[in-house]
Amino acid sequence: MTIGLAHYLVVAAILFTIGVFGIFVNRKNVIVILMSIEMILLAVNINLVAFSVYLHQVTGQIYAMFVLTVAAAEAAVGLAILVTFFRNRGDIAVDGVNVMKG
Amino acid sequence: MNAFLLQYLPIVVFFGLATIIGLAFAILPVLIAPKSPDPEKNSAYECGFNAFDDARMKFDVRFYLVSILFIIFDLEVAFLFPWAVALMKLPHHVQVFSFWSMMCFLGVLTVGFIYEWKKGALEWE
Amino acid sequence: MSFSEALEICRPELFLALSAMALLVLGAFSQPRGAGLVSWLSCLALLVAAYLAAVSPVGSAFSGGFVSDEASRFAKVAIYGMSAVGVVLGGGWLGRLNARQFEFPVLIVLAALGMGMMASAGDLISLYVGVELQSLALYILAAFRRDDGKASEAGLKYFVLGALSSGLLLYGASLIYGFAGSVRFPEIAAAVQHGAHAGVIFGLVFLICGLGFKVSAAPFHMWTPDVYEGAPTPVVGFFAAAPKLAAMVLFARALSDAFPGAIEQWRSVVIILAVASMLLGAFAGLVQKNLKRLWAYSSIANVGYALVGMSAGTTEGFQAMLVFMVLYMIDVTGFFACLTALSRQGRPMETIDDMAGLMRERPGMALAMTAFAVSAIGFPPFSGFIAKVFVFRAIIDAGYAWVAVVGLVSSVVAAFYYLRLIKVMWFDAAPGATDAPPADAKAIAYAAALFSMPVVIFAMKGIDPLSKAAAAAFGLS
Amino acid sequence: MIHEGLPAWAWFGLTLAQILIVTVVLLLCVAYVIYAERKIFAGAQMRKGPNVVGPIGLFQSFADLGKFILKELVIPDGADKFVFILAPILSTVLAFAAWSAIPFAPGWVISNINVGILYLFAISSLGVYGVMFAGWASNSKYPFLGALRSAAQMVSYEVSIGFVIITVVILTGSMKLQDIVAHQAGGFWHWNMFGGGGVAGLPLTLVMIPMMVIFFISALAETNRPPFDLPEAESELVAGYQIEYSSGLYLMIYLAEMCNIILMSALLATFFMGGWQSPIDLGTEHWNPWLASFFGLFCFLVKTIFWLFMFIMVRVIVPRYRYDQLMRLGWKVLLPTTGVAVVLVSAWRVFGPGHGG
Amino acid sequence: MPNILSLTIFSPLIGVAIILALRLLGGGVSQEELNKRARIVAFATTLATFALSVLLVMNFDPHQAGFQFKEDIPWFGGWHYQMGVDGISVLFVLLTAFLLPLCIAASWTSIENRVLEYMVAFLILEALVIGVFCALDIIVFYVFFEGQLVPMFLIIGVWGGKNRVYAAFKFFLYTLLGSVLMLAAILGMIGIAHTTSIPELMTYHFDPGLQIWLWLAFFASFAVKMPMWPVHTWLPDAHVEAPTAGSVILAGILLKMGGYGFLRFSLPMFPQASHYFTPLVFTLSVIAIVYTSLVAFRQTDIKKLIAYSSVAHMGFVTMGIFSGNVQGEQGAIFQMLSHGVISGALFLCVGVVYDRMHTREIAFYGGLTERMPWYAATFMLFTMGNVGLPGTSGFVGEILTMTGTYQASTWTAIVAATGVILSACYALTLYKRVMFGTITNPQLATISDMNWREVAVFAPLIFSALWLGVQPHYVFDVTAASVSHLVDAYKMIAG
Repeated sequence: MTIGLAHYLVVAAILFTIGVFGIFVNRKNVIVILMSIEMILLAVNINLVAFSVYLHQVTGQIYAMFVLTVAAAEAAVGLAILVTFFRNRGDIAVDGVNVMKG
Repeated sequence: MNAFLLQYLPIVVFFGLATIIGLAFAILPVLIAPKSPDPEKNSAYECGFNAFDDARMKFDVRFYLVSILFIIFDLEVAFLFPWAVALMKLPHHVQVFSFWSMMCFLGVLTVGFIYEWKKGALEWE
Repeated sequence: MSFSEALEICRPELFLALSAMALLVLGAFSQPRGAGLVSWLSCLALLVAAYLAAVSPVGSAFSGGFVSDEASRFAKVAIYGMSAVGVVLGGGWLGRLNARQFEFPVLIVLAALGMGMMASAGDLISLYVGVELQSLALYILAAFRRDDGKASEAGLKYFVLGALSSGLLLYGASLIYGFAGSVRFPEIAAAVQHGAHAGVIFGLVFLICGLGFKVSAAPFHMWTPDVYEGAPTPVVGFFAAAPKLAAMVLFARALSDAFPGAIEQWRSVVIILAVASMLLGAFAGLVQKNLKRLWAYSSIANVGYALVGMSAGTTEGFQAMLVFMVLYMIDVTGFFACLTALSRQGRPMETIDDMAGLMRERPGMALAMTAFAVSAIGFPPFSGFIAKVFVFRAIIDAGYAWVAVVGLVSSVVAAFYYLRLIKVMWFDAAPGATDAPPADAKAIAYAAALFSMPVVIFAMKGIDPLSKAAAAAFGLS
Repeated sequence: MIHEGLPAWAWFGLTLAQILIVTVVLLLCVAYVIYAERKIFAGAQMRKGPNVVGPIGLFQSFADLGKFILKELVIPDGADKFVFILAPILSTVLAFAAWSAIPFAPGWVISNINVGILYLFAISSLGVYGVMFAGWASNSKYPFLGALRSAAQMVSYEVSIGFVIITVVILTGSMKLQDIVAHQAGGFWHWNMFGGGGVAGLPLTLVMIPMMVIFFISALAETNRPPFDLPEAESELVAGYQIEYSSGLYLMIYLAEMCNIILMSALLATFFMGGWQSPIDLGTEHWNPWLASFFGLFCFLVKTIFWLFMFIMVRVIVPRYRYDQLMRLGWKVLLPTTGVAVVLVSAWRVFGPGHGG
Repeated sequence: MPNILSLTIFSPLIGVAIILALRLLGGGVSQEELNKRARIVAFATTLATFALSVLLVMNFDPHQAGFQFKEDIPWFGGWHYQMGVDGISVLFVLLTAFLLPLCIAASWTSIENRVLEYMVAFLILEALVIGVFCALDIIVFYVFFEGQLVPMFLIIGVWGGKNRVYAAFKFFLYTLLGSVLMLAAILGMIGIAHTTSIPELMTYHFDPGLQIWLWLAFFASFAVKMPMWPVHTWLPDAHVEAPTAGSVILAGILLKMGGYGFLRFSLPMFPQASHYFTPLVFTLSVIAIVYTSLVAFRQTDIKKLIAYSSVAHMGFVTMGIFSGNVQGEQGAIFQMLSHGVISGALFLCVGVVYDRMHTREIAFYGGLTERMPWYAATFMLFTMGNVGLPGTSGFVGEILTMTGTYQASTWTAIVAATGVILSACYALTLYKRVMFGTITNPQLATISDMNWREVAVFAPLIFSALWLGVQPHYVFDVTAASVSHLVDAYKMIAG
């Protein structure tokens, strides 16, 4: 079996789907949502790197570097907001995030 | 499988072997060591007191801060790797350009660092 | 293109980036007293950047990653100007709370920088970087009041859904890159010229979904009401204005520069978004009691109108979108300036019922809010009317009259809730005395109200040709 | 050591054999490093140290091994059993697997991947998980606090290590460890600790020796070694994240820690002291390949042992840090210093002599 | 006078500016004093506007069919601030300017709270309404047409009766829904014809298939405004709740904008569609005439009764307009003018007793002739005008529209004629029950007759009702050229 572009794309698509589902289905913990977001970004990175190799271009890998960096910043901001949320609420259950509804 | 991936196969094998060793150390005592559990032995160590409160308690927010800082800086380091590898392989004028580009990047990082420092994020009292 | 020319082209952004960093350091060294100074300097920096953007040369830098053209200049001047207003509004508000922090203006400057990047994005990488730079700053702004549970919840929600939308956008971008073989818009355009690969279309749909989140178009709107309600009012005023324009310009640029060949495909998607947003904004707004929430739905509807302009897929349509967003931006900022200014015995007035009898007590504020409400209905001769006329004219010319009819009917439905606000302000009796509105918010509200009614009639003479030139810069015939 | 053209089973057998050799030797090394540590410790304190099992206590570690395995495996009631068992296994696996990228001698490396440094960096970052899992799974306060401290400390120093490694990569222009070693050929003045550029590069010594020291210090912190052994500071946290462990699981934690120490020593030797290169150019390339390889291995071992000795001596000599001092050192001293070093080294390489400019 | 039109349109805004200046600068002045000054300023402004409009009509050349006093300033987006009047619109300008001072005068004492805002709203309304009749750019027309909703909404909502909020919302939303459809059609027309100029659009030939849709969209707006059955239901509510002067404006002027719209847009721009839809309009008109007359008969509220009668009279107007001949058009225009005077006057009459008794129940009154002879006489005159008694202006309009309709559709005219009889029935019954008999209600014992201010308000109305009744040719002279031009063009295309 040779591993080709399609396999990478499928893996990425699966990771992406898991990530999206993780955000919407998860009812317990906001941290899980943060992890799901990371998962989505990783799926994208797999895509980018796979394409980059497949196309014999370096652009995709550069893009992946950008994504990595931004993902770190995003995770940092997300954690910071989560911490303030926790300090106000004392809980990070997803069900608790619904003071405002409408 | 191509040669590029083949390079990594030994690592996988190594991982497998290491896992076997680890499992062996975990399973051996179960097989050959004596077993006489009692409640005192199985309770969590708490300096002679009975355990009270949940052990997985709230902890200082500074640990979060450290982890956030780590995420940022570690990623910046990751950014430096490809640059460091490529730097000396470039023609000189590109080298100069790439040097200054990275200095700009580090400059931004430094600004952030100064900010953190002044805000006291690095203090641990 | 030499490097110095490239720097020339991105001069406004360069300036903003350097000022943001300088201000951050300045603030860090002068805290806690220097917050006011940083605030004013940020404002100044944004205005200078707006000027620099206005005079910046046309061209593309960094192998097409950064584009400066009439469209980006037009958008940037508006974005930086509105961001400066945001700094003033938010700065005054924090000052009144005795919670002045120098990070606030710096974050707005950073967000503005991200928006500038978005407006100038020439490839998928700078698109993403711009979007994220803007979003990250906005997430923090939403949760800026750390001790306020609602604000941090708003920040969290905004973050989660914003990050999800970035993920969608990025996934789409990766597919487009892979199947079109490039990240640069013109090269993508060349690749999809004669029919696009299914993968590209798939990616495009994801990209549109992601951008739909960013502009809060239905059905990707769910973060908007909560964030608007929870986040601090002046911050919402900022949220609702400049970032939307930036996202719209980015949207337009991505669609027109990279996918002119796939216009049939994206037009139908955008029309669906537009119609859904208009209807949802109109109907869901009917049951709202909180004004911030109400205006969130209103903003969803208004984004729908702007998308209508874009879905026309013509230069006129893009011009309509630009005009609409600019006029809407001023209105919505003015409205939130009013909300910022108003409080009753120290408690902010946020529900419709709070506004009861405002005409008696604060006729100036009430008149301004009436102007914004009337303008939001799309009522002549207020700016909202002019904006809508542009949009609907474009879509009718493009042959989609039914979209215009849907839009107009939904604006009648929406008129109901705007009227309710007017009714409460004008007809009902006041429950108690309101506090004197602060000068900065009041000035902004009045200025916006004056713009919305008489000034716009004359200002359009300038905005019209400028926006026309801007729209012509998009890669459409 | 990819052997093109071999049939798959032969290749696999060869690889497995290599790995087994490395593993066994490593385990032996661990045994004797422990022994050496105890001996040196004892010597510094004017004691004899282990001297009962075997001649001058040479088999002490094996006796310990047997004892560990024969002890009862206690898993606390409240613990998350799966994670509790997983944690030490994870640590052990990582500690071993890291060795697959280390060049022992010319051509002697299990997997000569071109991102070797990145691989090592990744593996050592993952080490935090073992500690965190252990602390969290125990469901006890001391382990929990210990794990937190340990994690925070490890990540703090990870950043400086990263910067130091960047300086090395800038000097050698490769992330392949074999290349890094090869780059330092031609005598000790070519070693990275002396600037890595022969005589012309000597001014960089002023930067690179501090870098080496910083790497060493960070390595101490990374491996939770004294004077940075706060996670297991017995006066505060009894034994940190390992309190609840016993028997084989504890053995593994210990093993992993020791493996990591040896790994760090090996890395120090590789990065800064030319790895298997001899200090003076003896023209080994003209020797019999096997002889040259064994000579390289010898050089490598000597350098590694030197660093191991340093590890042990630091434990003997330096008193323990306070936690806030530790964090301050990491973030406020080492991080800026290494950052500046990156700038200096890259500036030297771009503008310095021998590279135009 | 080159800019007399703009001057006329914007002169009320000068009054607005003065009032606002008074408010902002009058620091130490009492509220009472401010109110008084606002009234005076508003009155003076409206009088000045009236003077300007008289000047306008006197300078108008009745022999020209085209637009006169044209002004044209380019705006943006290819739009122009383009103004001009022809024979059809010039008299509406006069009517508006004529009624406004009377409205201000009529609300001199009846409006006591928020006088400044009230006056400002009226002045803005006046400017916008005059603008509607003068606009020659379709977008500008829409701006003015739509713009008057807000001041009217506020007039009803702030100074209205008990159910004012409901009525105001109903008024606003009905009208808005109609006009947004018109906006869609306008934008479509601009897209096709590439011009926003009304004169140019009038000469543009739209595709007949498209005309149907455009016509329907315009019809949606104008029919609501008119109001035609069955979308008239907002009108009685709005009238009942509006303050007296608001009702006067509503009945006297705002309703006329629908008719004006038909004359200006539907007929000349979509002749085929107009022709095609004539049966529909006729049907709706006669239903309006007969049905609403019957409904009016059952009303217990004086104002509501008059409101329904307005709907009925507007039925004559639509009928006349779509008859497509000179008599019909002339009659429709005349009917609108006369209805403006007469219904305005009737609402003012209701206002007179309402100011005194604060009720409009028919049953409450009775025998007012005893206490208020002058009032009874005035009311009588306008009731007769409403019925269409020869000699009053109402007669001329009704007879002409019916003559015109007769030529187009005999049956329609015959059925409509029954409406005249029905209107006599309800109007005279109303008069009988309010005025005749003896005073049974003790509260009426102290009611006083009209004071000099009220007399002064009614005098010009009485004069114009009678003068139009006996000298209608003054009106026809002005409108003739434009109307015949319109009819010729219509007949040529629609056949």
